[in-house]
Amino acid sequence: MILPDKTTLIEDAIAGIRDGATVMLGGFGVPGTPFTLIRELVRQGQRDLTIIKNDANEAGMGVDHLLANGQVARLITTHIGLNPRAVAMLNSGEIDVEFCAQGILAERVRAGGAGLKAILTDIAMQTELGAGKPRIEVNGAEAMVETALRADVALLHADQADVFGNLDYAATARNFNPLMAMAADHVIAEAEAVLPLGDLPPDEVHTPGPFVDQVVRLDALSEEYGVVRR
Amino acid sequence: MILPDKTTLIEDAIAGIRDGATVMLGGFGVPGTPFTLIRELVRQGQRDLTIIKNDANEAGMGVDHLLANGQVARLITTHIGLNPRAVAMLNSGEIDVEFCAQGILAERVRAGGAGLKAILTDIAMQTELGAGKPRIEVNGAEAMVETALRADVALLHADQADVFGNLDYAATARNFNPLMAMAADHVIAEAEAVLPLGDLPPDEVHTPGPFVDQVVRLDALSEEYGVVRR
Amino acid sequence: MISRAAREIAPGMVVNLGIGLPTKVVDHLAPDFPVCLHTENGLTGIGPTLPVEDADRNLIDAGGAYVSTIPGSAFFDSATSFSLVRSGRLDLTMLGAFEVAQNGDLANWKIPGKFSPGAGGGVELAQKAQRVVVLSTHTDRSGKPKLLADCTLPLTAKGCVDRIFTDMAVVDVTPQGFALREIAEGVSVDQVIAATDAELSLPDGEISVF
Amino acid sequence: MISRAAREIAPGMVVNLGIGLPTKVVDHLAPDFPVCLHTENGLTGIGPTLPVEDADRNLIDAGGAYVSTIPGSAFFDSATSFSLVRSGRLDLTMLGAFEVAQNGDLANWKIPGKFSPGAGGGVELAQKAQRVVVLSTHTDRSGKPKLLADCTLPLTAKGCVDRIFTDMAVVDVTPQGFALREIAEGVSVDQVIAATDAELSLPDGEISVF
Repeated sequence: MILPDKTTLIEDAIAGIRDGATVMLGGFGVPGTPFTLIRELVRQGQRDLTIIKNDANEAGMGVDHLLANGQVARLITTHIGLNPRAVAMLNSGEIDVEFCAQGILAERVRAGGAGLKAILTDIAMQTELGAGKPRIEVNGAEAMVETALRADVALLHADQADVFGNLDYAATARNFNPLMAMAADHVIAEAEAVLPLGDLPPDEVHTPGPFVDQVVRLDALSEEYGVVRR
Repeated sequence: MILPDKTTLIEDAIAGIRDGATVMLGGFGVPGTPFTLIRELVRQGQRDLTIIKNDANEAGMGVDHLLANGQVARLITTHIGLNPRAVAMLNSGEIDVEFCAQGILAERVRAGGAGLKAILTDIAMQTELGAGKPRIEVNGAEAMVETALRADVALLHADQADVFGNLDYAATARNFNPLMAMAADHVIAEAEAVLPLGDLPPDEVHTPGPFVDQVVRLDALSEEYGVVRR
Repeated sequence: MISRAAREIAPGMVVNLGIGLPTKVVDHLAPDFPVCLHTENGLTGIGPTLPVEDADRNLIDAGGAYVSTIPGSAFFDSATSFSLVRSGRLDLTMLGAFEVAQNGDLANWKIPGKFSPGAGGGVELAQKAQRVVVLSTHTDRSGKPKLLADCTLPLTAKGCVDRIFTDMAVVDVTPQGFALREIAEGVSVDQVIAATDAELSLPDGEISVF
Repeated sequence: MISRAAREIAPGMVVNLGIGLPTKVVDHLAPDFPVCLHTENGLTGIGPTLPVEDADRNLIDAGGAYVSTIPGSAFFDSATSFSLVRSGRLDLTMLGAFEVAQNGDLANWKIPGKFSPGAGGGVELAQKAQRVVVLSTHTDRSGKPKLLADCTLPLTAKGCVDRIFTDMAVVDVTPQGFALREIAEGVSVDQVIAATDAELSLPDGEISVF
């Protein structure tokens, strides 16, 4: 048995995304954000997207391009405070924003990836983030239903991939990437290095290849990937 | 800042377990089973234990010693078919056995480790494994509540540990170990090698040290760890 | 039967082969065939089974066989392993059976009073793999049919089976019940009908032989 | 105030320092002090903050500062990170505040109509850390007290705060409400009482100064 090669041209990979799609984007701030895949999504211009991402990046970076280009209808996120455009579009009603507690967003995505329907938690139950969500009793205490999230497509950034789609992330660039890798019908990973089969040790793989549909090799890294000078 | 040393003598580590405790045991078959910690638990003889483990090992190995020594009151597991003593004790009523679908046992343990109250799933809903479990509607479809599992103590087997308790598992010896590492109030890991701080690369750690309370160095491996000749 | 079942695997699939007969299918795949085999104890990219003297004590499949890796293999924990199954990434699973009903119900884990070891990973494989095929003898050791109008044993999953490979025939589960697709060399259609305890629709024209 | 708060960290603790004032506490810990710092974007064992020219572009804390590792650090995903928080492995978190109520309610993420960026990881830190301490100025920029009988802003978590370190005092949240424990050098008890918009119980005998 051999494992198939999933390397793809970026244009072809992103062309599979349709208007109205739900798209998960890896990343927490800069690390782990698939800036190159996002740039191609901006170039192709798919509209009416629901974006699921921890944050909205900063001005001129990542999600900000999608917002500026009017491609986003809805954002499911934990914090958008570093992106003035996102805050302004929320306030003006141009985009619909659903806020989650950060670890609950991670668990909802993971639940989607694990084929679960929902999780039951006590997080945020007594705050406005929990308003209106169904409650049931578990072992004598009240718990709140947080539904699983899935997406049509997940866009990920890996440090290293092999051609089958096994992925390794660097340092804090891991964050939401391995969770989203499990939670979308179609998973596209950009990677700084694409290695032959056998070059990633099986014990060190962060995302197993079967979760990944397409691997895009990054020939160069744009400025967006660099250290931010504030 | 430096990280504290958690290496402990096996006698002291296991002495913290009380009669009536709920104890999670890593392992799927031989790989990942903490045979040495189990032997010490047999020697100390704590009774009336609830054991949570994927399987009951085979005759003369691991869980079988606890069963033979009359220490187990209850077993939460997925499959005990390779241990005739476990099957006999189930049939005679000497132990109480709760069966889970394997991936649901994994998720229930993980949910405990993730501080969730329960998960909602459609697995086994239409079989006797799902009989009597509460149902609720999620997004228009029925789902079943599977409650989170936690333990007083988890006993794990790692290939490598550092003195702070960062753990790495070998090959298929990973299985339930990283899940149980999160799901117990007190976590004891035996390790084939205990390394100085800094010798496990941070990107390759399977279980982060803060989940682990005590690390026991294995000076030698008993026959139980070896290849089984059937 | 095993070699016929092996042809069910299409290039590029992710496949889980259950304990027993299904495991033997791997011996009928060409060395350069592109397929990713999964085992629920935490490995994708299973390589050949190894004899005891070459075995790695930490590297087994869910049936306890000592297996190997291939270039591109990955290890992961049990939660990730079943996430792969439940989220629909498993294209195909091949399972053993005690009974299969004409509506696709599968019973393969419990014979009350006789054999109750627990279901292991079978429930999730049966319920969530994109395609579920059964490999089994057509009848049990006492000659009793395993393909039935209704299962009598506790179910593993309802309506999950797509196709059945037996020593006598290839049978599909259709909305209209069992449909005979192929028969084994040397077996007659009448023999298959006699060994099946449910309606069995026959193909138009000549039936293929495997 | 920062150096006083640093003394709240006991040897061997796992600690999360929130964005803002709490992050500065790290500068008051001795290089050989045994403590594991956690950041919710996926790192335990945070080392010193690095200047931009030495930074690793992939290595930040939850506030976006470029940090470093120490021997024994580990990286993990966001689900594992909050599993650590929610399952009770975080001994202590230090958070900023807009308002703290005498029953321990905390508001630190939203000022309706003015500032609504989302709560990030704050809800889970406040609700699940074993001990929650607040680092904050005693009053806001306009001189309005932040320690109140009841919060007026949307809550981060109810009844979560154990202790408050301000530029004026150390105040505990007790079942009987706010209790003054220490005052800053040069500050009088009357000044603390005047800057607090709730009952404040005073210690018997002389009050410690920090």
